[in-house]
Amino acid sequence: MHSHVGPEPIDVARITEMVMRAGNGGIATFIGTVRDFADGSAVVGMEYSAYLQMARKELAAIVAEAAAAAPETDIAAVHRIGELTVGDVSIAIAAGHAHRGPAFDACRYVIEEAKRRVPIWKREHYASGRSEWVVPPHAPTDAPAAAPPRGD
Amino acid sequence: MHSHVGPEPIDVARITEMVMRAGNGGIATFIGTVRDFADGSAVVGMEYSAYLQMARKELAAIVAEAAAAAPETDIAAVHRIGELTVGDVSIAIAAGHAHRGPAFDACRYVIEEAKRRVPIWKREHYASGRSEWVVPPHAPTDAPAAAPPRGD
Amino acid sequence: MDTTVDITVRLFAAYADAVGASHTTVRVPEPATVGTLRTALASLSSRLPPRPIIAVNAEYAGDEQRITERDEVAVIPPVSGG
Amino acid sequence: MDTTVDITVRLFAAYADAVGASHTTVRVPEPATVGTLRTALASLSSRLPPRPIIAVNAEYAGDEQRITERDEVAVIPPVSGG
Repeated sequence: MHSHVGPEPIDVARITEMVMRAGNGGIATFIGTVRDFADGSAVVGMEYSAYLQMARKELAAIVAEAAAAAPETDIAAVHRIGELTVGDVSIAIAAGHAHRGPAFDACRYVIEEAKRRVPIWKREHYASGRSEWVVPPHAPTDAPAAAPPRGD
Repeated sequence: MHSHVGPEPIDVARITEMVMRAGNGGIATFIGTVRDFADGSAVVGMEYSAYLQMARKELAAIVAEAAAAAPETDIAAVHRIGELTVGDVSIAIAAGHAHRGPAFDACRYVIEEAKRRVPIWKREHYASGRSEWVVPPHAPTDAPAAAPPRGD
Repeated sequence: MDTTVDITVRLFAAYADAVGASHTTVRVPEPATVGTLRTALASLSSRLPPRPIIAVNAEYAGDEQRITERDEVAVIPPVSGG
Repeated sequence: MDTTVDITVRLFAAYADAVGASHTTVRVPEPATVGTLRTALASLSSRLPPRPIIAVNAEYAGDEQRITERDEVAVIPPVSGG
């Protein structure tokens, strides 16, 4: 298992290679990039800030939860922070398993939970010169708990 | 849209880049590799043979179906044929969309349908020296049709 | 008099091994369809399934579809790609 | 006599902008809990939500959890990573 939150550019190939064991016939990855458009406004860049110590802890916990759901799943997940420009990779997740189902499930679990629980905030820089913190559509009113264990 | 079936080694980074448009904030990929173990037997290699003309046509059709399910999805899918060794990439699929849900759905659709419909057959080479055509667990008794359109 | 037509079919993978060839010719009564071809194929080799899946001109075909000598006909074993 | 404790809380992103600082100190009655801190925070800035989410020592914390001056306490805006 590997997880990291930091300002370093994300090397997607390296993240993918981390889960390519000879027993892993299926590898699912997710790559998040900075889009050029959000809610109708042209975006020129994005600033990601984090409560770094907690973000690392929380991402590592999510990866461990995903791995626990299916034995012999390998997972690597990295979130970048700092000033990013359009097209930059902000998050990369790779999950490898003997079979594709658990690989997809693990990859999906990590991105969904990361977006729900990891204390990272993004501020969009618009073409107009304005910047604004992104407000997620369904902000929780209480501390997010780990998702319940997944069944198959 | 891009799809290909052929003997060339698969360049996963290139397939992924094909769907990295500035509007695509989410990219889901699936990479299939030759596993070292199948049904309890040690595998040393895999031969993929195809009805090439039809395999190309069918994979292109699957990619078009997946793209039609969500507007502005970009998809690239490549299946390798010939003699492969353990760890080699046999299939790579990348799907990009503004949002992660449609990207995951498109990627998953392509791999599921490809495994169901694309006329490619694999023969496992075992450590014992034997080789055997792989029999899929649920072989259809009639010609597989395109999956019904997916709702969200 | 009953007429027949000789349909050349392509064979792949386990089916090619079973028949020992990558092509074979099957005589079917006119009018030839995918359905009548499937029945005729059953007698070709006991190692082919009773009603193998057929593609005509590189597309999966149902029993009703008519076939002629000019069509590219193939017998498709259960696929196992990916 | 009622005793109080001064809790230093870390602020991030929109909350840091709202308060104009990355840390602030909030006086809460003893025994201090996440719940009493959340109530006290509401009066800090009208731009904070009525009951903001709290982390204690880098973990999400529920209302019942006790806090002291020695804990690292943070107010967590709705997250928007990915």
